[in-house]
Amino acid sequence: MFALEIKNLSYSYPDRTPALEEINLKIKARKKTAILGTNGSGKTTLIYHINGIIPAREGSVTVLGLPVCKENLQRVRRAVGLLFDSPDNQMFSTTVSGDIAFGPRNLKLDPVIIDQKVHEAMRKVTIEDLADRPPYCLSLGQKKRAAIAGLLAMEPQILACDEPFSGLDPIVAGQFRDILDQLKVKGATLIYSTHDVNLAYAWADEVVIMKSGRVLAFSGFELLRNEALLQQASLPLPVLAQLFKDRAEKPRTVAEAAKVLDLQPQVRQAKNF
Amino acid sequence: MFALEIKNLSYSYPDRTPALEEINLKIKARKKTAILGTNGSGKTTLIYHINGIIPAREGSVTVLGLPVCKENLQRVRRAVGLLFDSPDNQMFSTTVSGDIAFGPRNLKLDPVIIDQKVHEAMRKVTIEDLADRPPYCLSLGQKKRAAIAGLLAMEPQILACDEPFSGLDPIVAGQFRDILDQLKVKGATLIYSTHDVNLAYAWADEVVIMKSGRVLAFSGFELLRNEALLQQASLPLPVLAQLFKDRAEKPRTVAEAAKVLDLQPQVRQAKNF
Amino acid sequence: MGDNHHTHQLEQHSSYRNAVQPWEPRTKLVAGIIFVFGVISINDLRLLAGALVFAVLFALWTGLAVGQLIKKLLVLAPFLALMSLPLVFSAGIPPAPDRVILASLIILKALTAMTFTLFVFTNQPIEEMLEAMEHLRVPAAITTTIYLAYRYGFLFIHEMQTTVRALKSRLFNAQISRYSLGIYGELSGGLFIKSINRSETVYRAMAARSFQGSIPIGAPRQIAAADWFKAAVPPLYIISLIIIEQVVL
Amino acid sequence: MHIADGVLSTPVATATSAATAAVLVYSVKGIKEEEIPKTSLMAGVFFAVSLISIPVGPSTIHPLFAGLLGVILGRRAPLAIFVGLLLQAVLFQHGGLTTLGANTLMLAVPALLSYKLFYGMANRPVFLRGALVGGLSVMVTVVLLAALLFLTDPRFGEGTLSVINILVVGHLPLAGIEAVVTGAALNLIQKAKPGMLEKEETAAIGSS
Ligand SMILES: Nc1ncnc2c1ncn2[C@@H]1O[C@H](COP(=O)(O)OP(=O)(O)OP(=O)(O)O)[C@@H](O)[C@H]1O
Ligand SMILES: Nc1ncnc2c1ncn2[C@@H]1O[C@H](COP(=O)(O)OP(=O)(O)OP(=O)(O)O)[C@@H](O)[C@H]1O
Ligand SMILES: [Mg+2]
Ligand SMILES: [Mg+2]
Repeated sequence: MFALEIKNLSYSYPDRTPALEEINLKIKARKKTAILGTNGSGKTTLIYHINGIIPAREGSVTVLGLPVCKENLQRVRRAVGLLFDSPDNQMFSTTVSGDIAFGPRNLKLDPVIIDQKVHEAMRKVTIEDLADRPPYCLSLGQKKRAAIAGLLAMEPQILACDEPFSGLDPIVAGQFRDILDQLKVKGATLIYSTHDVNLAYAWADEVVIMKSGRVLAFSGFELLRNEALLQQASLPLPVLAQLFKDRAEKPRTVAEAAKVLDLQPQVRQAKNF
Repeated sequence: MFALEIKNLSYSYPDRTPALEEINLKIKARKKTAILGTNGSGKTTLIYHINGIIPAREGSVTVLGLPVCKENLQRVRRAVGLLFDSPDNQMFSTTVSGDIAFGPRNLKLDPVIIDQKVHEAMRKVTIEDLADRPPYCLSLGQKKRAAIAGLLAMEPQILACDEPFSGLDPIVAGQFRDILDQLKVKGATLIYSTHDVNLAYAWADEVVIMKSGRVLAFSGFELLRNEALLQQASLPLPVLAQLFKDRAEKPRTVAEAAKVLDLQPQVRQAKNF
Repeated sequence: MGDNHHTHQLEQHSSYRNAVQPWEPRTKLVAGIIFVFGVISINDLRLLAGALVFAVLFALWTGLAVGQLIKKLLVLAPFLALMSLPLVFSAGIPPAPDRVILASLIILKALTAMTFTLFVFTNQPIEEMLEAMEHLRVPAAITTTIYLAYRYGFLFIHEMQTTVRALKSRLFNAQISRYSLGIYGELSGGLFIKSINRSETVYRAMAARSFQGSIPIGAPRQIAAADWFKAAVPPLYIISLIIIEQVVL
Repeated sequence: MHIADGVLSTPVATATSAATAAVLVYSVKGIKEEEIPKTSLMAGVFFAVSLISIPVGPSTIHPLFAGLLGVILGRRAPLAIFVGLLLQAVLFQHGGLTTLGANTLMLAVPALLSYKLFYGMANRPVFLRGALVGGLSVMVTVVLLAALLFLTDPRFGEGTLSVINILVVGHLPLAGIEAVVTGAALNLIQKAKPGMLEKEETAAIGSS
């Protein structure tokens, strides 16, 4: 079962900048798919197509079997939650809690349940103390956390996150990854863009490699061991892929690598990859 | 000789959110100083004080021997270049090249020289092809590069950069680090905030650890091997500090670590730390 | 961090709530509009003075401090000066008494109406006013436009502030010269376009969170007997003033 | 310059409120969901810009942008103007509730005229057309303002230093400023966001 199918998708911005060319992708449900690519390779534009923020003009996008078109937009958007790359672009209410409640309110949920969801979401990213602050009076990372809470409160089936960890401090980023892993266990699909090849190597099931608006390759995380491919995409090899290139063991996380090398058996909570 | 001296600096935002409390720092000239801390710990607020974007109300800030106060503001700002955390906050012109030229124009330089500087800066971050595009029609990483070019074109003596590498793809981030290293050789001082403890461990001479508006510790990069301290600051230990905790060798970069472990002698351009 | 501030705000909030929250917003809005229209149709200085006292008492009851009220009303001062001074003095000195009376009427009416407007709208979240309007059958296109305009307006103001910060950090000196005038032109244009873009991204973010073009509103609150009573007082008061003016005086 | 409560007589205030209600019905009729963000955005900018004030004599004036709003929004301009003025009255104490109708009318009329005028001479340079509608709008507003004041009480117009005369003279520089600003802004929009001007043209064809 595919969560997302993209066929022959091309897109140019109104000023004619080409952004996507002939994208074909089938993204598996209940998996973590990382999108990698240099600046301007089209990651954000692709993510915008997933819930019809940019409507597909050439080609088609299908989410959970539903074609993304005007008639299905509401259902698609209910299924797909989007996290924007800049939290400034995402928040507009006068208080953090009001902003988080915005999505659930649009779903016309009961006020008591909305309140619960909002508090639960704030607790998860530890911003309870920011509830009544205006979103533009926060630090960048606090804004990002608030934006994440807004996404979590909607409990979408598919989470499409554009650079979800940038700006977060490492501990919070680790907690957020744990939350996402739990959601995945419960059946959610995660699609995220990132510049961190090490993160993708350790924490993605599938990877999409983009270059100049095209998909260069799309497969399991092992793709990130392919030096020639990454070079073509102007991306570096993940550190662990590089270090263990000539060895049989292929650890993906630092903790695994430490074990292999017998460096330090009790590596606890290796929040860094 | 100190590039920057901060004495008893405290600051609360107009809505009374306390952001800095009793900061005392002396930052060495011609060094790379990394500021680390969780979200909301005060990094950005501290950086805003360095060139008087936020004027010191309690306590004092001295840049290259000049107190940062109204009379010296122009000279201070000439000496200190600022890179904002969100590139959206930094750019306001209608074209990328116009935006980069804005600073040099305010220095009343000769138009021919301005032109040279603008092109040189664009070349350094490889955005020559974006020169005539409006800054708001770029991808996030492209915006960040343009913002960096705006900073480089002013050739400041002190570069105060707020999360300079976030949003950049790894190859460009590596190039930008090389540029900064070259500037350092020529006499520049670099102060930057980051959430990447691994980066700071590998690529800082000094580190400032912040927590809740206070400076917890300030010393050489070896500080990042102090597990108790980092735990107090809610930061993780750098991966290499963790792996080599019990060994005599203390490699700081992946390349060094590979050599120590005799893993793969020809680790080329380890752009990741 | 931020705890002090947080509790401070909460305290402030709850004290407002105690005083005024019980008044159901629809009836308050309608009572307010009737009162204000009533005020401008009175043309007797003594009666207007009575209306002003009434409005001030209401405003203070909202939880508005005297200082705050005066500060808000001072915004009117230049405007009222422009309207009244020429009116009083343009027909020669010493001024004719009828002109002095006309000017005083204008000033009293303006102060009274503005004070009462403050009472109706301060310390009430904009969402509540909009919900009240929707429940009063104002078309959703209008309330949604108000809601979005409010947000975009503050976004724009915020955008202006960040732009000023960016300008300063790159050595821009505010001064009047040919160079700066050119920059101002470029800046205001850039700011405008940037805001348009920002609001487009924000609209995208709203759409991404299932926004369907109209603000989600809750069911109208029950109008209690106390609300009807409160809503009756200002209109009855102003109507009795009008009757006194028409019949008694 | 927006009129505060108390200046206009009850008949004038009531009549202008009723007229504005009618204009609003026209402006809202047939509005599509896609048009709301742009209309709101312009209303928001219009409302925020009123914080910029230029001192003139004992009072201040601020940019009105009726021409700009008219060109960009067409028949939706009155809605944006009404909303912007309502927010100004409620949040910043600029204007008032009883004069909301009069203030809206004073700007909505020139806005609608600007739209007709701007697209009526499509082959002239954008800057020129923009400057023309920007300057003219201010003058139309002032004429309407003077008429409303005169209808309320002729004493507003008596004497050389009368309220009406001061208002007219005070707004002359604004007409110049707005002509330049509107021209430049529309010029820039055409370059940077051509969709904003074109779309309106097609929308106008669709609705007429
Ligand atoms: N609003 C816009 N208008 C015009 N062109 C745009 C716009 N946004 C992005 N582009 C262009 O589209 C292309 C793809 O941009 P996109 O934002 O999808 O890249 P990205 O992979 O997300 O990059 P980054 O890593 O920097 O975020 C780039 O060439 C960019 O300049
Ligand atoms: N404009 C503002 N108004 C009010 N409070 C603010 C504002 N900006 C930041 N703060 C508050 O000041 C404190 C310090 O914020 P600052 O932006 O300096 O943190 P930071 O260390 O840069 O965090 P991050 O890693 O998230 O960027 C935080 O509690 C934050 O909420
Ligand atoms: Mg992107
Ligand atoms: Mg910060």
